[in-house]
Amino acid sequence: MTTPLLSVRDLVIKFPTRHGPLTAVDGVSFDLAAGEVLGVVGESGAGKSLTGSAIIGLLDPPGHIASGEIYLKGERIDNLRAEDMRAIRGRRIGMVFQDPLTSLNPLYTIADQLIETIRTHLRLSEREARKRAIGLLDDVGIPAASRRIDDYPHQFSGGMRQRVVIALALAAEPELVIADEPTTALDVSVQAQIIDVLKEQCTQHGASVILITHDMGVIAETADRVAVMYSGRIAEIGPVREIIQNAKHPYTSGLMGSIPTLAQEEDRLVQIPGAMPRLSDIPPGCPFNPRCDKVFDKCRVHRPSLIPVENREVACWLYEDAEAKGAAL
Amino acid sequence: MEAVSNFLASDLFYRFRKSPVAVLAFIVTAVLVLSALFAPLIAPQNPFDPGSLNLMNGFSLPGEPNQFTGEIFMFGTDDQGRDVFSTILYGLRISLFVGFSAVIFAMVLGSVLGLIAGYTGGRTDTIIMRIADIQLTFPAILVALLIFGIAKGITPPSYRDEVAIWVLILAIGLSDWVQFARVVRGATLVERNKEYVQAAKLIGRKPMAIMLKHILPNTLGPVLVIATISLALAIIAEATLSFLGVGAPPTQPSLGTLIRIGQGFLFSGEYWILLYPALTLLALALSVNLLGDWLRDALNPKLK
Amino acid sequence: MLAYVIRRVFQSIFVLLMVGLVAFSMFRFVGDPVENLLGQERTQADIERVRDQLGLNDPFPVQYVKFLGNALQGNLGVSYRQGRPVSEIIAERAPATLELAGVSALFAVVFGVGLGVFTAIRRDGFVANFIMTTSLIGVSLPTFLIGILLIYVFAVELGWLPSFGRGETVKIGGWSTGFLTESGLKAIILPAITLGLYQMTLIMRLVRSEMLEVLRTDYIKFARARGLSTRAINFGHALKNTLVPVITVTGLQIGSIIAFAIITETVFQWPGVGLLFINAIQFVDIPVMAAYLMLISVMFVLINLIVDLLYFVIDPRLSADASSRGH
Amino acid sequence: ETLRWARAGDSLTLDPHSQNEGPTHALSQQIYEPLISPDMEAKPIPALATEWMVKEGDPNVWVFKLREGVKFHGGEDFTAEDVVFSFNRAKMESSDMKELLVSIKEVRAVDDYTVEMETEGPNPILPNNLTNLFIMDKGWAEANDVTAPAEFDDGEETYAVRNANGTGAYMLESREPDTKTVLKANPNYWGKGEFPLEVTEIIYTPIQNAATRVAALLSGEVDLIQDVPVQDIDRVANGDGLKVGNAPQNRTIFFGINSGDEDLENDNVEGKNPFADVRVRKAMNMAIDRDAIKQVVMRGQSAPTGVIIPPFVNGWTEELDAYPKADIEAAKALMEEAGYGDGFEVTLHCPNDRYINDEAICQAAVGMMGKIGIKANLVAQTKANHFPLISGKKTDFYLLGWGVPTFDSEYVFNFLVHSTTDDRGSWNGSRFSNEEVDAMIQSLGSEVDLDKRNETIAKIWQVVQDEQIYLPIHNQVLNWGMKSNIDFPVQPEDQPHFKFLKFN
Amino acid sequence: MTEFSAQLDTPLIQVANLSCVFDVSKPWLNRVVERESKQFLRAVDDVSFEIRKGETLALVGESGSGKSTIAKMLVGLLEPSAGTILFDGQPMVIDSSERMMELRKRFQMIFQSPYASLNPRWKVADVIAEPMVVLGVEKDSAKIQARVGELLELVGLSAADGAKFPHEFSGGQRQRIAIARALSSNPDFVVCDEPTSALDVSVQAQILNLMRDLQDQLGLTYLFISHDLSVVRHMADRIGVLYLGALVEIADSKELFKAPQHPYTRMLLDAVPDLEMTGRQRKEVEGEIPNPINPPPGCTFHPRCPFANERCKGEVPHWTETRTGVVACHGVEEGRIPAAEMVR
Ligand SMILES: Nc1ncnc2c1ncn2[C@@H]1O[C@H](COP(=O)(O)OP(=O)(O)OP(=O)(O)O)[C@@H](O)[C@H]1O
Ligand SMILES: Nc1ncnc2c1ncn2[C@@H]1O[C@H](COP(=O)(O)OP(=O)(O)OP(=O)(O)O)[C@@H](O)[C@H]1O
Ligand SMILES: [Mg+2]
Ligand SMILES: [Mg+2]
Ligand code: NI
Repeated sequence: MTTPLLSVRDLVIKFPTRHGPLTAVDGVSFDLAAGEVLGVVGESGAGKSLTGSAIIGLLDPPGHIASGEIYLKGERIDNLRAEDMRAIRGRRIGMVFQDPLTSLNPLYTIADQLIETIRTHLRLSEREARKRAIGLLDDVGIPAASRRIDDYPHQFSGGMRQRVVIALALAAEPELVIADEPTTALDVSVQAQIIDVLKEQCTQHGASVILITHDMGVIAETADRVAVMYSGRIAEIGPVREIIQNAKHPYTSGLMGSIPTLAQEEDRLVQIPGAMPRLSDIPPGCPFNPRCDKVFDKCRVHRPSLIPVENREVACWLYEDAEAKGAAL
Repeated sequence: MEAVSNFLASDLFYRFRKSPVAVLAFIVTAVLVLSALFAPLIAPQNPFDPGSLNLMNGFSLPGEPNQFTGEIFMFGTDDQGRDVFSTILYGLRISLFVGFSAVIFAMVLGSVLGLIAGYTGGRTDTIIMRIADIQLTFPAILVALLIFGIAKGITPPSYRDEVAIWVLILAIGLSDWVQFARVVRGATLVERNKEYVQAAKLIGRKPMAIMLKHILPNTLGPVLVIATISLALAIIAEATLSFLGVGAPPTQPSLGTLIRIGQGFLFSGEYWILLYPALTLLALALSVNLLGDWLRDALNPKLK
Repeated sequence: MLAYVIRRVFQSIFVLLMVGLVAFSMFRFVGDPVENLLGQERTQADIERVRDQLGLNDPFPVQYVKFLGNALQGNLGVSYRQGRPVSEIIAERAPATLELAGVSALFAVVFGVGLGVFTAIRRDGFVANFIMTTSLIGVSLPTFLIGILLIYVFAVELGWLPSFGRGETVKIGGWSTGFLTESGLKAIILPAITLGLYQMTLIMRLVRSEMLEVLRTDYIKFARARGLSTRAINFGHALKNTLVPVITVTGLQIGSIIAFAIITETVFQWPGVGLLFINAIQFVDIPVMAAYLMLISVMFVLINLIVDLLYFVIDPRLSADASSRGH
Repeated sequence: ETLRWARAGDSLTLDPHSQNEGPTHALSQQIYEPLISPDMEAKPIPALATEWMVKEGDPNVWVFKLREGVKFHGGEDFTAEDVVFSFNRAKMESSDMKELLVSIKEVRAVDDYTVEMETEGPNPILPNNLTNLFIMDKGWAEANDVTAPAEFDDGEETYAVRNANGTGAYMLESREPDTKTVLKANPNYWGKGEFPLEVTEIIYTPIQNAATRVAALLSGEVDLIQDVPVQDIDRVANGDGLKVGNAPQNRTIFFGINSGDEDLENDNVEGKNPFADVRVRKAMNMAIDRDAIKQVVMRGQSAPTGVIIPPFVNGWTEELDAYPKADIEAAKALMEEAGYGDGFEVTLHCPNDRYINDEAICQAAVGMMGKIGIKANLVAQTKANHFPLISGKKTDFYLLGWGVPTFDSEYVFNFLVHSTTDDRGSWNGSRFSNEEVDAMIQSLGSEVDLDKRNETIAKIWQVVQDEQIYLPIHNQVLNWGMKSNIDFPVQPEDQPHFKFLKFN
Repeated sequence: MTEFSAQLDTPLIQVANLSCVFDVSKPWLNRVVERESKQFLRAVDDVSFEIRKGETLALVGESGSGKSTIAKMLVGLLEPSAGTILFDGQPMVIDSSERMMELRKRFQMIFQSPYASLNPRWKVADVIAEPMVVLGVEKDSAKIQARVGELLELVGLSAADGAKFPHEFSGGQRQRIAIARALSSNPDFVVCDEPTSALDVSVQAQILNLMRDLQDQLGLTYLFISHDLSVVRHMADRIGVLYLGALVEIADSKELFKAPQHPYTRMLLDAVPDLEMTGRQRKEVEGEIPNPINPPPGCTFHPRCPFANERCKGEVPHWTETRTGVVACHGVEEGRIPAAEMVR
């Protein structure tokens, strides 16, 4: 078995508060192969962004990795010194944030920001860096890149800015790009364009992608695999198609059912009662148990860990047997 | 009761308890405010009643019997035979009264104007904010000097003593309203576009009701912070004006007036006339400033 | 931008007129200049004659219009106290105040920004907290007291620095400067600190809070995600963005430095316009007072104008309207 | 040797005739000279005049013999012509000195070194009025177009405001008003050999703030300061290489009370003037504890007095000067008797930047008045606001200080006792008005018989004291702080004449 | 004009030629110095439609297409620059007349952000009671309290929640509170401006279900605004598509999705990610929405339209009636646009 590009093992992220530490991400594990696109979905507060930030080492204090490990190409990166981690950021792991309007420093031109990034990581002269920057802008589909490169961010529209942000994230050819809801702030008609650019660029540069979003549709079209997060844990992870068409975890299937679609005519949407628990009162056992229609006693007491089912993993006691079966097979 | 228990359970109070500086500052402020409030009960003497003073007690050393009268004063006496301790308590009253009133005046004026400017927008906004600009052009002490000059001119001399304090309040308040207006206006501009305001408009609420019932309560956070810091500033401003001779009258000295009087005795060895009022002022202004500082950080959601 | 400048100029003129009006209406109340002009042996007839000469018997609006008319021609009148043209007196005194204000402002800005950045970067460090707390002492005592304490310590007790005046000055053209002599440089230290301390504290605290705010923005986070060095982020990205709001306040503060110079100049017998103004108040020297107020306003207005123009330099978004059209 | 000199205020102008004011004269005294100059004890001594006498046969004319061989700083000779010119200049409308010369009808040069002054009537004390009347050079004044003192409405600065050409021991080297004035010794001074003239350069810096002024002396940045705050005297006197000199000043501090009006504006008694009752005034006089004021407020630096003239003044006697011991009980009894047993309320106006500890004196007085039931509301303000109240007759109870440049009681009577008319009584805030007294005062001006004149003066004082028109407090004491190596007496008029200064 | 609505139901809302123009000019002096003329932004451009009693009309369109502006005009928060709005036959005039206050009881609005639409300083019960109190629906405070409790339960919360402050609730719960407030004056007509776009899908489903239930229970009429076509499809009876302030197509919901007429409608549909993984061939939308201050001449959509010809560039299209509704497109009118190949 080859080492995965990224391997997250039992990641736990905590926030100390006056009422004791809050566990925002609790035992998240997954692997990501080179060139793969992993979608991460989940409701607001499920811990998607925190997971992303933890990987690139940008958790905002007081949040911190309480336990667990993160490996990049087999090399552990969650406990690196600040300076070493900095060398990885941008160079080996790039990141795209949600809001293109605020991701760029308004006081510097696009050229300034691109060249600065490029020269931080690559030994290039100012001239070469600029050339490369123009090339990057061209790649992400900015017309007349050589002219527009000297513009300031406010002179671009939202979609264009997000393209610039993608160019910046890819400037040093990282092996992994983490995109945290890159299209949420954009218009419907532009969203698809941006996702396309992102995917295309990453494929071209051979970068793996972690695409964080709450839009199943985007995942469906983009990702190879998807991880569904709930209350700081992964509820289900596996190939996109399978999960969408045949969700195993009751939460996932509820989630899928609650999305209105263009295709079917449904009178009522499937509705999961209640809401995701607050971090401060996550119920014992399976965090989904109070909302689950298939709940049984064990769910209320014991926390399920990811159980391999077919070629995915599901954190649900319903599939305990499957594991046994799988083991038996 | 519920409010109290809510407060005790609130994050704010928790953070407060966790900040030793804030707690200390609060205690100092509280002690000073309370002793000012109950000055007549605490002070051994009423320094504002000149008839009760004995000039021969003047310049008594702290804690030592006066060479003529044999009386003992804990913090000594000043050039008028006033017990420095009592004078500080009473002076604190004046300083706090002036400070609080000036800040409240500035706060009310500034908030109302800021609210109107922000909510109404357009020409009203322009006019109010232009006036604010002009006000800013005039540095605070000049404003105060001007107002003082004018008030002196228009009040009959015999009332000046009573008016002096109010003039101070007016002067300091007027030089301070702009920041309230700006902050409230800024907050109002944000709030008025929020949907809860739209919801209120929708049901036909009058602008006045919307401003007062909906928007105003939501601008109070930053206003409170500014008010605290302004309080410290107002107390210092009063002291500065005293130095320029337009502060509280010497027969009813504020802390600032006491310091102005005391600084004349800096070289002559009667350090206590300056030292104790100055320390009191320092303690007061410093702790109020620290509280304001802490409050600013605590109420800033982004700083959490 | 041109429109902006024009608007500012009009506003400034309006401000100046207002200041003039306010100042003028105040003068009627500060006392009677005639009383000071004439000695104690004056007669009622003298008083009347001088009042007449000075135009004090004219109706208030007439006085104001006269004053404005003269001021426009650069004639600010003659000081009652010194019997010399006010413009000349002011020109003679202004260098002292400007040098003092300049050094104070420099002190305030350099230390304010420096310490502000420091305390923001080391947000929870002990030294930063210590600086934050002690800096408040600077704003918790009235300026005059700080000045006197400084004199007491550094002039009287230690004898290191002079207690008053500007020391030796050198004339360069019409400008007398204290920067070129040792005694001049020594003399400016205490007053400049006294005057700048308050502003320094303000600027420092402002820089800190703005910087903390900026450090929390998305673009700083994104800059981190791009792997930029801490240095580049703190000083290249965060500081520049911090400066935008800081400049406004600093501009206003420089204005109040000039105004607060009144007190510092009184304490240190610094021969600037502030001292002149205080003397003028005592002597009810109306022309000098009026000129001073106008001068202060002009300075304020000018500084604000410069500050606003600085914005255009620093923040491309402002000049944007003009250049971005067409994209 | 260089002397660095500081005092609270600067000279307002170098033009010797446009301001009649202490600090202005003090500087002018170094540069210009009068005919008769006060010495360091304020005794008149010959300066530009060597002798003066009433002309034999004509009591209306004074004759002055002028000093010969005197040259102005610019090299011009000093002659009678310059004296005539200067006197005429000082009598002009725009001059501030003219009131002192009202009695002079004409000044004429008899020859180059003799001048005659004709007065309206006999004026026995004319020379007393001339000690601050400085002589300018006619030619210089004409050349520089300063033949008249500056008018207030002139758009321009006149040359004489910042330039000076006198005959004095010091010549103007440079001047920045309010900042620094440098004087150099006059190499051709006539008084060489007559005066010590040890100071060769004077650097004069006004320092307004008292603490700073003292600090400057303590830190050795200046050599001599006037106006040492009373509380700092000890510190200066005990300072390393420093000493304090003092002398009684020609100025009395007292309270004025409006006894003349029917009703007071600033009190709480309806329809009546409590001050009109002499018993109230006496009670107030008794309530004042002058010794306490001296002891505490003035730190011993004052001479309590019972009369509103200092001892230098003609008419002063020890009996007048005697003051009652504070006696609250007796004072209260008097108040009771006058029908004000429950007291009343009144406003006390006070300057806060004119006299030594003026505000503190008033504060103390407020306390003392309080003890006999008079609630005085203190309004302390800058002199520019205070004095107009007095001369405008807008205050009923106020503090005032009065110096007597002529050293004669007539001056005091004219301004403070005579009822207010066009040319007299302008400072009589007591509104005291008595035709008989007025007549007596008027007679003083032309009374040649000195004994008779003194008798009248005594009579007037008797009335003033009996009626208790004013409440005298004390005579001020002057304090100069200086380096201990300076030998320089304190001058009662607060005017240092540096030509007398000696170093040891 | 929309003449197609010759249905039986009486329209509750009739909007005719509604426009809203914002003056976005620079200050006078700038215009003079920079030699510019005044600038206007046509946020809503000559829009006409009707909403029948009990029906849900949805408006879709990209950001800035004028959806919210129309909503605000409908509830009297914004004065139209031109055009008329008839509410149950009565003209809407923004004033505080008796008649208008009566009218105000009959319409309400649900806003997008559940965080900004509740005053954080007010208790939930007060928030809900405010319309009742202000509009004078109920005077007795006990009754008001009872009604607040009822409303809270109606939207799936408990009556005891009235004593809490908004920040104690989750986004979905807040939106329920906002709905309760909207219902407190017993309105007939509710304008919903993107009521779920700030919510998570699972919560969105709850809210959408709730809104439909309430419509059935109370016979409400909705104007439903969203940019999410799948949500619109789920909620609406009829759909209007807006582009740059103008309505380009109105059609029956089912029909619109089956056979979109206007190229813009098609493009929007194409942009929706395919969750079903049907393998539908998506055509990416070209370009971005132009600056509304200087909209393109002719058909404003022509720069992005694959079917545009010269006519489109110059001439403003008129309403064409189609099988499914009305559409404003020259291409459709001329029949030169191929039928939509919606693979279903
Ligand atoms: N600084 C913090 N202090 C306390 N809790 C935090 C902090 N930052 C995040 N959290 C909590 O951690 C949990 C996970 O947050 P995260 O940002 O990862 O969610 P998310 O899945 O990205 O949600 P969204 O879709 O809203 O972006 C949330 O419940 C959030 O409230
Ligand atoms: N008060 C206003 N002043 C100027 N322009 C405005 C104003 N309100 C809205 N606009 C402009 O009108 C146009 C339509 O805005 P509107 O808010 O109706 O769009 P929307 O379709 O609701 O968009 P979104 O999906 O972003 O809510 C936009 O271009 C907007 O910039
Ligand atoms: Mg997130
Ligand atoms: Mg909208
Ligand atoms: Ni078309």
